[in-house]
Amino acid sequence: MNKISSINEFVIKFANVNGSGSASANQMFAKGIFRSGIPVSPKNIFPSNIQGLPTWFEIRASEKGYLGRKAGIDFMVAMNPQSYTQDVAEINPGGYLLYDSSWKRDFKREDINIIEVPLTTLCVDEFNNPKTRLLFKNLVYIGALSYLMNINKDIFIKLIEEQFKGKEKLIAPNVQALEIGFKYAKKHLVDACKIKVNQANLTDGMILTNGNNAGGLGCVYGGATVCTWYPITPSTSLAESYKKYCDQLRVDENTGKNKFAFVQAEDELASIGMAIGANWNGARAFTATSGPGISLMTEFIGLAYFAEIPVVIFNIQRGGPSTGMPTRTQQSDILSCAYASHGDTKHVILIPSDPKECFEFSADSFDISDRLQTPIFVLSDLDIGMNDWTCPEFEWDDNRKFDRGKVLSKDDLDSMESWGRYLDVDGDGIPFRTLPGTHPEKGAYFTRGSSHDEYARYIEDGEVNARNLSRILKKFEGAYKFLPKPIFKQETNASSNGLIYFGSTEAAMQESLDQLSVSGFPIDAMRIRSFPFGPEVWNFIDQHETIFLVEQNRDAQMKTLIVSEGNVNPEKFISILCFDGSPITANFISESISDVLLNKNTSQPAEEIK
Amino acid sequence: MNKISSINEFVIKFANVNGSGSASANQMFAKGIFRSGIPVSPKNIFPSNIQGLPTWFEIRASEKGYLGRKAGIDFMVAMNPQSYTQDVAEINPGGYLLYDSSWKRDFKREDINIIEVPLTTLCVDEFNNPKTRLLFKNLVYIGALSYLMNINKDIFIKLIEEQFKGKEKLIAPNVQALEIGFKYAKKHLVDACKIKVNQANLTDGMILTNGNNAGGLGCVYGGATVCTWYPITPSTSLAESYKKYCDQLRVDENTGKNKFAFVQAEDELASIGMAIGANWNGARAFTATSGPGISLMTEFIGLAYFAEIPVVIFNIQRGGPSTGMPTRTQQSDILSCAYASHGDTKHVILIPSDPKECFEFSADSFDISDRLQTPIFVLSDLDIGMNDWTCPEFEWDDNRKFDRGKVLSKDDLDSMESWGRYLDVDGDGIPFRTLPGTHPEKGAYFTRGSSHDEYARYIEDGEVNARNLSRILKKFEGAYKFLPKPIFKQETNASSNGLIYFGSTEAAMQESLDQLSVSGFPIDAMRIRSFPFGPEVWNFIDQHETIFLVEQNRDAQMKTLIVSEGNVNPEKFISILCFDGSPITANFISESISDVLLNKNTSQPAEEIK
Amino acid sequence: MTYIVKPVNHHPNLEKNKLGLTRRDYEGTISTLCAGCGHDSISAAVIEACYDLSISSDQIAKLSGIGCSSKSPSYFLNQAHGFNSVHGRMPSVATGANLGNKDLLYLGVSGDGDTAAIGIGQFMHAARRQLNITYIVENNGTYGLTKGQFSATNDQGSKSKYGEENVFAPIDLPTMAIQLGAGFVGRSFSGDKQQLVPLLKAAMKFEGFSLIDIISPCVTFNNHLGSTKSFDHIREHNESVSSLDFVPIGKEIKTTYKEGTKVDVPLHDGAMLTLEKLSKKYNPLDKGQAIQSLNEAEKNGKVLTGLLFINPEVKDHAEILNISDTPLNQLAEKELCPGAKKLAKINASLN
Amino acid sequence: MTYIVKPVNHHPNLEKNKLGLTRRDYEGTISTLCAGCGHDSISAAVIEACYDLSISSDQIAKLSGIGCSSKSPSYFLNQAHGFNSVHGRMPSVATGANLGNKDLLYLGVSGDGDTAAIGIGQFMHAARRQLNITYIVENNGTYGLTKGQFSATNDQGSKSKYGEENVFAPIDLPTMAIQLGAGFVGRSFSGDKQQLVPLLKAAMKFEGFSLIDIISPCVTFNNHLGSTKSFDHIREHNESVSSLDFVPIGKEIKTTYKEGTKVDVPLHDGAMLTLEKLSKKYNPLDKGQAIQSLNEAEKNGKVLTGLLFINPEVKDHAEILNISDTPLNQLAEKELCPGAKKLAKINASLN
Ligand SMILES: Cc1ncc(C[n+]2csc(CCOP(=O)(O)OP(=O)(O)O)c2C)c(N)n1
Ligand SMILES: Cc1ncc(C[n+]2csc(CCOP(=O)(O)OP(=O)(O)O)c2C)c(N)n1
Ligand code: SF4
Ligand code: SF4
Ligand SMILES: [Mg+2]
Ligand SMILES: [Mg+2]
Repeated sequence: MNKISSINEFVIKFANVNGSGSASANQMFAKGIFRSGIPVSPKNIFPSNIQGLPTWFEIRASEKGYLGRKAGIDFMVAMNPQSYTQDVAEINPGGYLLYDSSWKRDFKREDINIIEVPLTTLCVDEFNNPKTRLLFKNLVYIGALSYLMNINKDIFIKLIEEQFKGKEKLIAPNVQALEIGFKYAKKHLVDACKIKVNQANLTDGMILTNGNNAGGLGCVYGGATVCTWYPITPSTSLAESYKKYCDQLRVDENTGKNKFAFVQAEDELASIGMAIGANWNGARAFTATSGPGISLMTEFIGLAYFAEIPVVIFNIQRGGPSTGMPTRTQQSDILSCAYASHGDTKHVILIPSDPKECFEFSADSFDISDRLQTPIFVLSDLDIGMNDWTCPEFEWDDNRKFDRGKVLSKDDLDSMESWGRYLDVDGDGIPFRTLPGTHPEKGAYFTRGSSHDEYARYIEDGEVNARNLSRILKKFEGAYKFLPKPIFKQETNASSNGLIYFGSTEAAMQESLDQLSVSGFPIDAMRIRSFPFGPEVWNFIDQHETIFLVEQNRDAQMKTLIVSEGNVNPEKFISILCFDGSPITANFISESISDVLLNKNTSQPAEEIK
Repeated sequence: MNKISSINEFVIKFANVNGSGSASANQMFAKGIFRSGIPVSPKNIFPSNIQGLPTWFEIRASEKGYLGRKAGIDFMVAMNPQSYTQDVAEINPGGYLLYDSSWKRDFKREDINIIEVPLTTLCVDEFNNPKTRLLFKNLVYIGALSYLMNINKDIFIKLIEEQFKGKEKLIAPNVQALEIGFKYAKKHLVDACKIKVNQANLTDGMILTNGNNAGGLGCVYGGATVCTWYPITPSTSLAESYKKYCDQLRVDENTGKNKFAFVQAEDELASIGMAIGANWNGARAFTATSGPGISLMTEFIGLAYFAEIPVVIFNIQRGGPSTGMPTRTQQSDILSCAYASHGDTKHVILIPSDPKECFEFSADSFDISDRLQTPIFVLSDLDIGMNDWTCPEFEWDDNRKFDRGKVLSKDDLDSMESWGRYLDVDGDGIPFRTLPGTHPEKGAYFTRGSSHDEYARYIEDGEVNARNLSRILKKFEGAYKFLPKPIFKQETNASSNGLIYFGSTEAAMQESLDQLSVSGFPIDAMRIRSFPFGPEVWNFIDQHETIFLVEQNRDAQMKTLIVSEGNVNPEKFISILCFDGSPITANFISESISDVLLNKNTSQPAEEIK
Repeated sequence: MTYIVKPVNHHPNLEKNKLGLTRRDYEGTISTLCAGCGHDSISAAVIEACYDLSISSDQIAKLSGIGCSSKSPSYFLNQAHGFNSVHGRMPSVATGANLGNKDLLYLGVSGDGDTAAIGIGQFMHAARRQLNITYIVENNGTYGLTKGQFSATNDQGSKSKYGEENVFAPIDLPTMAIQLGAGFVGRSFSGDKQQLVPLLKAAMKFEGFSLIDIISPCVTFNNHLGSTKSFDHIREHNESVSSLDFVPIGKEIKTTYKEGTKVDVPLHDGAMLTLEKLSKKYNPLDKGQAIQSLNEAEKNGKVLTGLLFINPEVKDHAEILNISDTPLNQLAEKELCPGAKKLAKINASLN
Repeated sequence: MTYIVKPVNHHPNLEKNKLGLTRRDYEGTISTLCAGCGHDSISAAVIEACYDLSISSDQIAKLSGIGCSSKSPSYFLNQAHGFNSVHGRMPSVATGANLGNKDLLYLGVSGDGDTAAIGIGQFMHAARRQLNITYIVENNGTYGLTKGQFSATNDQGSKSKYGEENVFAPIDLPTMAIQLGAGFVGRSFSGDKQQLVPLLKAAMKFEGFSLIDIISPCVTFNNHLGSTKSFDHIREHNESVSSLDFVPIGKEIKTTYKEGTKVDVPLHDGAMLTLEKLSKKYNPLDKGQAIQSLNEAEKNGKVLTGLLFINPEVKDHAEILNISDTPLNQLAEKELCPGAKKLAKINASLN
């Protein structure tokens, strides 16, 4: 029998039953590899259900640092008989299947290696309580894997100790379960597996965390004092992260009082309304939501746009439209954010690609929003938000100061002859604002979503209103100056083919570019990190004949944005679209592109790849 | 003194105080001209206020049939001292100013003709009640105008009689007021005015009505049985029209019961939810709203799109964004309708340009919506919806039958082996549906906004979901076959310059094209009437080098739609944009275009005209 | 793929109702809720009630919002027409459906998050309109599907699974509904089939807005010590105001309730509701008293259950709107389209 | 251009308050409402109350939704901070504003359409959260700005200007608020300055959710015979439950109320509310009784006005949330940003 043999490069997948406690064990396994010094990208593939349905956990380990999802499983831990058929089919030839052989089974595949561990039997022998027994089963397979893959068992023992800090009673039985598995494997499964983890130091200076954790923390660092939200997968954990870090970092030591407010609103209309109200008053406030929430916020977003009130909105995208696939990932809210609300509106968007950027853009978003006095979307997705990523440590410069933008202080007001809330004094379209309560006599104005003049007075004069709308557009057009610039994979362009991508597809991109290079199709790549686009984006497009645009949606939404905002000829673009809810793979991108480029030399180009 | 002299071609404007009953008198004056056989286009320019603020009523009369708004007033009836300055400034040299000379005034313009009528004094002399006196003042000036412009007084007397049918007591005093004005003018103002109306027959076969009245009536003819709505200017009168005609036409003569339901919902989320629920059950249902309502409906629109439930949504556009200018007109909700809701969504839009089309598209929309099983927007605007237009009579073919689309009857179900709610049986992407209660055993299915397979079963399989989304896109791509085709102003193309426009800009277009022709810039024109676009639209674009695109919004939203949906090079387009809330004028269009075309021969083209 | 149709094996000896159907015929797909979830007991009660009443599923529309509770309609009445709409907006969809066809039986299923938070406005207005629906709130005091946040029906001081204390007062949906004029308002407990099934039957027969607030513990997120919506807590604090019997039309009333404590309430179609008041003070026909008692019970940490309020005289929404006897979705084309002749008249009125 | 600033001509003899300001200083821009609109009288009462209390306008935020009523904040307190938000959503904006700075005085102005229809959910949740706001509903039973549709507070059977009859029962906002635990609930009439001004003053001083439902006839669309929100109808059916005196801190209480009918309620800042009960039965400290009385009055076609309910013991939202004494919008950067050192620790916890 052929056995896949690999060191520090493999994909392992766990098939479990939702609600059986497997996620935390699997997470621990991922962390074990991470602590062995190997970059990992664990992905939790869970149903929109609390208990009972199939759930999967996929871990890619790659010393090359290729952390995108990869189809084809090298090692399958099949814990759920309900999904056996499907799970077994996914295993690469020569790959491994570990299952609970308490109930023996013929999997009808000759080309894979079956590893039998009688998990239930082992647990029944050692643990009495049937409920905890279920949980310990997970630890038993981790123990077995530790032996099979040669991952230092002590790492897992340490992880168990950390996990049960404060509940020390639980440490011993968990370690015991781990040991059972380890011992069993050592006794019965010598040489069963040729996939190994060799300790390295590739994760030094790296952390393993998810984008929502990072985003919540970024809000704390960005000075947000108000979080108003409504629960919705996959954004909930961002709000919860903010709360968690505030509880640690923002409770006054003397008074025990909170230097933050955390409000679970009654719905998304209220959560955005509250965030707008708080920002109007000068407190930095944000809300976090996903597609359906964005739709519900649409009216309020238009108000904030037109009345020029800063507000930060995290949209952790999931599979749309409608309720869609709440536990799957997509990048399909681009248009609904960029052009949210009736009337002429355009909105600033930041697009992080990993937890590190989630932290940074989250903190930055408050400065940008204050600076531009407009809503800012931070457009993440389920893949970044809820899955752990191996990424560089967070950084903070203590010299950095909040940029509150053009806010007038009491002294400013005292020294001014006159002031108009919506006057374009500096020629950049950005007016000056005051915060309520700043000055006893000056600086009061009336905020409204109805038409108003430069002095915030209600007007119905069409020309005055048009002038105001044009100024807001001017402000928008200059916004790119304050936004994260695109990232280029190459120092200088080397190809007539360009590739544009953004957000979570970053994970697959380096691998794909390397593959293309190897296949003889080197290609220049640019990652967009914000909207509206700046000159770097337009230059890159100008400099390339053909542009591949990789998106995780059906309708090539980013292309629409580029083409319509830049007066760029759409014929230049070839869209590579993946919208099945799974993170895109390097292979899919590379194959799509090389197919086109091969065809190009021979026949007509395929217009769109889905 | 120069006096503008004109027959059947002029603009008269009334400046009044809101809430003073002027609108109905002015409307009567417009109708008087219409009944004289001259096409008119009255426009009510009213504030977002109930009483006291300035309001205007502009009437263009044109035997040439040029019914777009025209800047520069030939005859001003200035009834509001608050707005005198502004009103007087608008009068063309040689034009006329009629005012209430009970209080004499020097208007400081030597180049206009002042016509003094002591309206208040005349009324005080004749009427006792101060409140009715205010109302009668309006009739007095109508009487004076009747004489001054030579409009048959009997027409007005007839109109008064019609208006007060049922309240006959009011006829006499109104006629009396009319006569007072007429007599006063006859006595004191002989030859004061050289603008005259000569009886003609140009309005034979025409009606004078507004788009909302027509749209509501169209819903009755289209078989809508349920109207669920929430009040908002300028859409309210569409719902009210539906109710009015239902009260006349849809009450069972025997039982007195209603063959319709009319529900004022608690808000727009509820009104669209109700309309969707009714359509789900197979009753034709619609809602009518404006910008803020569309924003609030965004989530539900995505549900109807994805669960494939027909529903008709009237959006009578007003000035955005946010509350904006509720009593002004714009075409600025194009993107917010076309791409409404999060996730990948695209929606069918019908764009009428006058009341006749409002009637037709309204009736058609129910067939189209049933046929395509998707939300349909009827995108009108305040100018069409609330102003009266001279347009051809409504027509109805009694042989026409409702197209209920692919709905399975009990017999169908009995004769079928199996059925899948979302199966693409015919290859057109349109599945078959059943209505609840049709069959005792067959045809039940579960409707949902979450991911589902061809049999309407809940699934989380990404590929199945992607397949479903692709089918929905296919349905959309074929939708143009069921939609109103564009209208061309020319039989065959005669220019390398094309002009695209839509909706209410129709009113100004013929005049503008004639002007351009005269200036030596003949141009081919196409009016878009629906989205998605069909081959006629793409051909027209292909066939022209330069395309002027006329829109009443800031962001050239229709251009975005065309460019991104058609992979058309945006450089071809030159946008002519008017977004000050006033209906666009022929002069503005012609001047903008001829400026570009003149420049074209000499220097760089101006990219965008605003 | 999670949709598994249970094979309907008709055991020859299974009991049958008037339509010749067994309980099995009223089942749905296999539940994907957590084992032990209160919501599943409610589904079972719905099945029981529909079986007992011999209702044909195809005449039932079952609508819901979003949440674990809102998934329930999949798990009963496979042959009924299901609509899992959007979060908190089921009432409007149901209102529209009812306008389209007033003759179906409408079952609305919602959760406490779905109804008391995002959906409270639609809930109130549906109640106020007297929409003819049996509106079931599967009330667990938490957001099950999004993993255990407090809902607006959660009691002040109640603890979350993670030890946090709820700082806000609850919204009591029955009180709200009674105040708004809903015709039928009850509360029950998912663990008390005895009480729940007759209540459901009566609600389904009632023509008007019928709310049943059913405390339905979430075993995963809100069934711990310190929670006031746990099985244990409810069992201890449950106080039934009445014992209920639903007597279909034509059947003889033969309850053993003592005279004086017994109230008979005739329903719209001639069926009869007989109830024994367990508390002398309580009169379910008196709005003021009902509200008063509910407020008092709350103060004392008691959970009143049973038929809390009924007004047998209400007119339902369709009746209020004077909608034709033929459901609107069944009117023939010729009744709807006025035709060319009438249009000529309208044209004449516009020139 | 419709914004006209009235010249503030300080007549030397104009009365001044503690801040040295005259009533004029509390005015707004000239109203654009219909002559005689009830809403304008309410604006006048707000001016009076703020003048009397010597509040500095710059410490006031006045927020509203959309409607004629919601335009009112333009017409009082020019120097206060105004926010005319979107239809029905003022409560959330006010909640956010209060989170940002709990120390301003929040005046919320809304209409019956704005609050009882589209905004009922936000209204209820703001009340439940005990948002510290004086929430004024300028209640005319109609949608003034959109020209006279029935609102959800319109009484069943009341006639529209065009003769149509309202077929639905009204939502009584004070009852709802009391039920939800709002700390201060009153009703008044725009035509009764005597009653309204002290009520407003007390509400402004109250720390928690204060609702004042003010019947405010719409002279243009709902002031005809047959309307139950007309001036005439309200004058006839108004029944005041109490007479109210607001006594600021430090002032002597010198009401002439008879012992036995008098109730003194201390407010949060030490001021005192003294009220004489006009009906013996009525006790504004008793939630159950208040609701009962309101329901009975409604049944009898009476409109109860005055202070309907007060619970002086409530904590407001900021307090419930344990928000720092320094308003959140005034915390210094160093108190908010934890800095690089702390971040290093967090990094360490993630590897
Ligand atoms: C607009 C919108 N916001 C948020 C969500 C996320 N969400 C799904 S279910 C749910 C709460 C459900 O709570 P409840 O109604 O009490 O049902 P339970 O799960 O407790 O039975 C939420 C907030 C959503 N689906 N849609
Ligand atoms: C989302 C939205 N829907 C509808 C409207 C239209 N609208 C403006 S004011 C109003 C009703 C106002 O009624 P109410 O709150 O009672 O105020 P009133 O004018 O009677 O004082 C409506 C429906 C709107 N502005 N926004
Ligand atoms: S999470 Fe709670 S409510 Fe949801 S299925 Fe599980 S037990 Fe039921
Ligand atoms: S319409 Fe009514 S509510 Fe509006 S300003 Fe006039 S009187 Fe007041
Ligand atoms: Mg719940
Ligand atoms: Mg009102």
